[in-house]
Amino acid sequence: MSDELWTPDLTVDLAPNNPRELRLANPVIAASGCFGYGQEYAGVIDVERLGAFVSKGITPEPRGGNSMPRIKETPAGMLNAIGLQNPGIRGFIRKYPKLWARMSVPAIVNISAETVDDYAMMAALLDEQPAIAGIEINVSCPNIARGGYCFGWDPEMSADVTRAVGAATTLPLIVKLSPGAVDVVAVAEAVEAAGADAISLINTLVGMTIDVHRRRPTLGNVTGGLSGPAIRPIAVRMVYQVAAAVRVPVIGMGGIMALDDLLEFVMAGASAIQVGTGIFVDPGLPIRLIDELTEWMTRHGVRRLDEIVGAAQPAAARQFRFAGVETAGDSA
Amino acid sequence: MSDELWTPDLTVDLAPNNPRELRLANPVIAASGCFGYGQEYAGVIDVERLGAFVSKGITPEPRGGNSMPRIKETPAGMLNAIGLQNPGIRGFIRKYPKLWARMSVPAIVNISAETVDDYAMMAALLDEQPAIAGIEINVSCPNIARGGYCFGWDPEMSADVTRAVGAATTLPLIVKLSPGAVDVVAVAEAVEAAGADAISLINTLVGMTIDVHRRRPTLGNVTGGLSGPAIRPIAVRMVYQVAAAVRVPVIGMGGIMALDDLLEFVMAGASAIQVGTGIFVDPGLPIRLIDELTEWMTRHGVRRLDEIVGAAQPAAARQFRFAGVETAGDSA
Amino acid sequence: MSQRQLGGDLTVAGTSAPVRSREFVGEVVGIEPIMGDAAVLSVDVPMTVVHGLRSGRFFEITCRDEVAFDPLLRRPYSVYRIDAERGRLLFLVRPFGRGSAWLSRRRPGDRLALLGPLGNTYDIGPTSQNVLLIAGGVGVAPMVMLADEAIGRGLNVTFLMGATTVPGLLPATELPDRVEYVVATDDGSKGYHGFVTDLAADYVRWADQIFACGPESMYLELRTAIGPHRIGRRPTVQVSMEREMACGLGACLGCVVETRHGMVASCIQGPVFDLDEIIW
Amino acid sequence: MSQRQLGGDLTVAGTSAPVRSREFVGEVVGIEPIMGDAAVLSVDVPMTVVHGLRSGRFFEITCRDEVAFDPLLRRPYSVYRIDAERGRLLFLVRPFGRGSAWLSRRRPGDRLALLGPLGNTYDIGPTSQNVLLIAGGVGVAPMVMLADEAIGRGLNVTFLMGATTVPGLLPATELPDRVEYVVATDDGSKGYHGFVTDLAADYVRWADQIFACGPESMYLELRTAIGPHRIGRRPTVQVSMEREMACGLGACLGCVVETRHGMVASCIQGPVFDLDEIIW
Ligand SMILES: Cc1cc2nc3c(=O)[nH]c(=O)nc-3n(C[C@H](O)[C@H](O)[C@H](O)COP(=O)(O)OP(=O)(O)OC[C@H]3O[C@@H](n4cnc5c(N)ncnc54)[C@H](O)[C@@H]3O)c2cc1C
Ligand SMILES: Cc1cc2nc3c(=O)[nH]c(=O)nc-3n(C[C@H](O)[C@H](O)[C@H](O)COP(=O)(O)OP(=O)(O)OC[C@H]3O[C@@H](n4cnc5c(N)ncnc54)[C@H](O)[C@@H]3O)c2cc1C
Ligand SMILES: Cc1cc2nc3c(=O)[nH]c(=O)nc-3n(C[C@H](O)[C@H](O)[C@H](O)COP(=O)(O)O)c2cc1C
Ligand SMILES: Cc1cc2nc3c(=O)[nH]c(=O)nc-3n(C[C@H](O)[C@H](O)[C@H](O)COP(=O)(O)O)c2cc1C
Ligand code: FES
Ligand code: FES
Repeated sequence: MSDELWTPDLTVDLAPNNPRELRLANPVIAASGCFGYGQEYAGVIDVERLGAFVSKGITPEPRGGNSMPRIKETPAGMLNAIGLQNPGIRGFIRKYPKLWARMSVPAIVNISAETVDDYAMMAALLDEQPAIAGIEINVSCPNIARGGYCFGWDPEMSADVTRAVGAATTLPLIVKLSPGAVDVVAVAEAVEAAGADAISLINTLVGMTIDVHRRRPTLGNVTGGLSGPAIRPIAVRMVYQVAAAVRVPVIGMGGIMALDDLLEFVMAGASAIQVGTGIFVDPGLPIRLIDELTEWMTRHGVRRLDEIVGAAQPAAARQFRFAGVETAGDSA
Repeated sequence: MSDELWTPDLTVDLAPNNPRELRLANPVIAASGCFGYGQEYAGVIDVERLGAFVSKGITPEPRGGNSMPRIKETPAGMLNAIGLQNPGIRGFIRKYPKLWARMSVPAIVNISAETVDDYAMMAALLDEQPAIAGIEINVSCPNIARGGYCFGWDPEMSADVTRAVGAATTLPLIVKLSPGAVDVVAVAEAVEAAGADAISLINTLVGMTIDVHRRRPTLGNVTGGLSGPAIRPIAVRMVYQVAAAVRVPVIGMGGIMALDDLLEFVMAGASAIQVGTGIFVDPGLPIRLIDELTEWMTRHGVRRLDEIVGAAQPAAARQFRFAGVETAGDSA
Repeated sequence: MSQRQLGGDLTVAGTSAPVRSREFVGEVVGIEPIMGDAAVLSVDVPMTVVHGLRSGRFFEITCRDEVAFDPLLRRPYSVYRIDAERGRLLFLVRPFGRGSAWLSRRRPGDRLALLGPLGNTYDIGPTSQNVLLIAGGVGVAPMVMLADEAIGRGLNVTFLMGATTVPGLLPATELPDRVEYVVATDDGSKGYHGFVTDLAADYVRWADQIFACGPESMYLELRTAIGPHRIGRRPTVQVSMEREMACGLGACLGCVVETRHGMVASCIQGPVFDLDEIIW
Repeated sequence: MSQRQLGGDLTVAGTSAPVRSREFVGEVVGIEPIMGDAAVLSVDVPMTVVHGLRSGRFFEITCRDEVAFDPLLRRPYSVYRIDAERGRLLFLVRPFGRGSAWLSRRRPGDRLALLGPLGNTYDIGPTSQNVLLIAGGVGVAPMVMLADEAIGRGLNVTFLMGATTVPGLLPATELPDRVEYVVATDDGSKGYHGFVTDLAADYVRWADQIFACGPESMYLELRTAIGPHRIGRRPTVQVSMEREMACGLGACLGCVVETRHGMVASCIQGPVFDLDEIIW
């Protein structure tokens, strides 16, 4: 560290291999499903300061979502079973690109579908729209052609979706992995090979609670997705493993509630992070993370975020790939 | 409910298909790795009142375990990477069956190995021992013959272990599933077909944390197993799915900290439950659970636990099997 | 009800300054027992927060120690009363589960993280003269603030209150003098013996508007009880719906109520709904 | 050190009744600031708990609200001092992370869930006359109790204490009069300017036994500092090892220390170890 004045560089390009790039002023992104369509938090935080935000998951057709209750608090976490309530890709396009054009923060669209063709159809429609910075492909969806087996649990199925979407648009593509896969690294490698510009993880884990007074599942949908601090150790582990295996940027998420949590993901190998549940309980969190990260980097002489991305990885990072398997850990 | 005096029947047979039976006075079991060898809590609780206890995981050879640190607290949970420190099957046999012979509480031995033959070898040695009520097979171990791929992630590999152990002993066999499997129901069905007398779940989920000050993984072993209330929603979901698919008794565990949690697992379909992490933070918990369950059953007119096992399952329980897939939940 | 939506409140009445953030810290200045095991919590907050606040709106309160993440989610609490001069919010909290139990244990000097005001408001129509307020249990909170508003506008107010037993009733002294206060208890230990909704029928012809806050079952009883006496949708009935909430800002869609206009977020298009718009 | 293991304590000295449970609830009766930001917490507990308690042993304390599960695990705290007549345990707590911060905020009347006494003890040999006690920072807790014990037995006690700066030092008034108290600060603001372990060398020939409590780095410094002056393993050195713990009872094997006898649980075969037995 020298004495000259400097400010740390928080910028990150999440699609270095894509001519359209996905340049963010900082690595803090509001996660899909937790930030509506970028409008809802306008009265609470300065949305323009975010690195980017991701829209609620959009589907080919409008969806009314699941029956109530849709959320249930759990120890240091929450379950949600919203059921992808959204206006459908056409309803979305009628309303939001227009609104986003007035904002300067990069807006990413999260898409969900039950067939490869539907993913590609949505991507093609989005390709023509202004004010869309990138697409995040949510592969945690049932594949109808495969009897409802989740796309994201299978490397090939995830790669198929990635290829089809890549053929339909030149927009930067982030593939968002499902933690339900038995080998999340294999899925990451497959989608990287299929053309993903970046990989984000983790989506929620499937869980449920039972209302013991009524003797039935609490959520209207029976199962829901578990998020929040409770799942952070699982998310950090998966980011650590995936980052060691792929060359594209990794975006980490799962239970980030404070600067130390952000640093955990970055040191595990994430070039950027997303905040989901944390926004609900602490709306000021994303902006505070940016400020605190700037301050931390200044104090520690870290000029560019790159310098600490993957800092906790062993020197021969790829060797780690099967460490989670070989050392098992889950039967200690 | 009539006015006559009655006390609820908490007994349960966890191996109804096995002539040797596995009869418990109540459904509360101390989980493997959290209760040592049944001696450690003697000065704190009345061990004899437990339904049963499960020993620390025993391996073919003695193991010194992993380097420190081995445990790390996480939000509403903990990671452990003990590394199966244990005296090995022969050291175990020299010491513990003798001690257990003086106790009346059923003692179950948890076994871990890296080859099918080693599992069978341990089972054969245990078969001859007195004071052992049953074997719990921990399949969350790397299969050396399959490049370290975890036995418990694969239905066939789990079934192979079950069959081999079943051939080596007539002791009641509980197979303990790994939550890392992409389809835990398929594994459950495979081990049931292979002769498991009961199925227990879940073992811990693989996670890690990073020490951001030192910029390296916190645990000596890098990854560890996540347990405690944080994982309860995942555990309840898996028990709900497995119980709908198999006919053998299911033993549920994962983050039980109170009577309502026990009832959640029972209503999800568990005939008995195990308490692990909860014992560390609240040693009196297992005994309190027995008392509170008795009181609850009396108050609610539930004479036998059976009456509420699976109470939260839909009428056509088996239909649910793929509900976790079809409704995805993890991308709500 | 679109005029009652959140967007309209981004500028504080009486000033032209936009509210930069609705997230702030308040300080507990008092906690007094009321209605049996409940408590009124007085919280000092920035003046701008209290300014122009109307009944029905609520705040999302963090109900845990700063360093702990359990219980994780904020809890919504209606405003029970305001002290505009001191910049003070009053909440009525009944200890029920983990969040409310934590809140009930606060002491003066403790700090609270609040998000709000959120949601829409009860709306007294410009031509209304007679208003009927119906409160069930802890649902009395926004009704007390609404009674203050109605009396302030010179209206005739009848306030029906139901509780399981006497201790659960709001003390009459908490209401403005001019309010007609009628109570019911499930066990008949005071007032009418039975559901408070049974009393409502008598007021249907008199009331220009009905406002209610209580459990959902009370609204269903109310609909049945007043149905035969209403003329079309007159008088209108506004009810506050209770939903578990995550964001409180319309972002998560976890708190929806099914209405004739679809699944709407009760944290922004509610919590107050027209009884007849809800699909039960 | 097997005689110091847990099993031996299952019968309370002086009675023949077995201790049914070492899990109990205490009541905070006082909390006083000490050593800068630390505090001494006085907790009323059942008489039997205090009876016969010796230095080195610790209690696992639940550091969270009863209804919350975060932070989940209990924290081990050494006994700082006892008041045998009133059945009172004193703990010295430095706010560091989430558990200790919670503990430091307790007020009189609050209840605490405790498990203990756990672990082994410092052992003063029957022939010892001169004992050297060395404390680093908050590690002073068990050393104060040990000083009380040694003085009670009529021994000569020298007490070395090290801290970063003056406020971190134990006030001399906390120690029995007859103790020789020597301090060191890292910044030289009081006493010796440097590590407390530098002072130890002078006492090696005098001391029959050395007892220490502080961070691991202090033990390594100590070994180096006294090494040249020791004759074989004389004087013996007993140190208390700090490990994150889950069960506190030898059941989880999460707290092991590698010794010449293998990986041993520091919650039952420790926290006090012979310095020379540990593999660093
Ligand atoms: C707009 C709005 C305004 C509210 N205003 C108030 C208020 O002024 N005062 C007040 O005390 N509460 C109010 N509530 C309820 C409050 O938000 C909490 O739900 C309540 O305090 C219980 O929270 P808890 O954390 O203690 O219980 P939890 O531990 O969250 O409750 C456990 C379960 O009980 C259910 N539950 C919650 N409350 C009740 C209840 N009253 N009766 C039956 N079941 C319940 C929940 O669905 C939950 O599943 C309001 C809710 C909403 C949506
Ligand atoms: C046998 C034994 C006796 C103990 N006696 C005392 C006592 O008398 N007084 C007392 O205040 N503490 C004592 N401790 C330490 C105490 O148990 C806690 O670790 C400490 O209070 C911090 O807990 P926390 O929850 O605040 O921090 P956490 O949030 O648990 O700490 C976060 C991290 O900091 C590390 N850490 C913990 N303490 C320190 C420290 N002092 N310096 C540097 N890093 C640390 C931990 O390894 C942990 O990973 C003792 C520990 C043991 C094992
Ligand atoms: C209420 C809610 C709705 C969500 N909706 C979506 C979605 O539509 N698409 C998606 O890919 N992820 C969705 N997620 C997952 C989050 O984007 C994120 O992956 C997950 O919650 C983990 O991060 P967190 O712990 O910070 O919340 C949703 C999460 C929550 C809590
Ligand atoms: C410290 C520790 C050690 C464990 N060791 C074993 C083991 O040896 N064998 C095994 O099958 N499970 C082991 N487990 C897993 C538990 O038996 C249990 O499946 C898991 O912790 C979930 O339950 P819980 O949340 O109640 O702890 C261990 C868990 C912990 C916390
Ligand atoms: S609470 Fe999130 S939309 Fe209403
Ligand atoms: S803390 Fe569990 S063995 Fe020591």
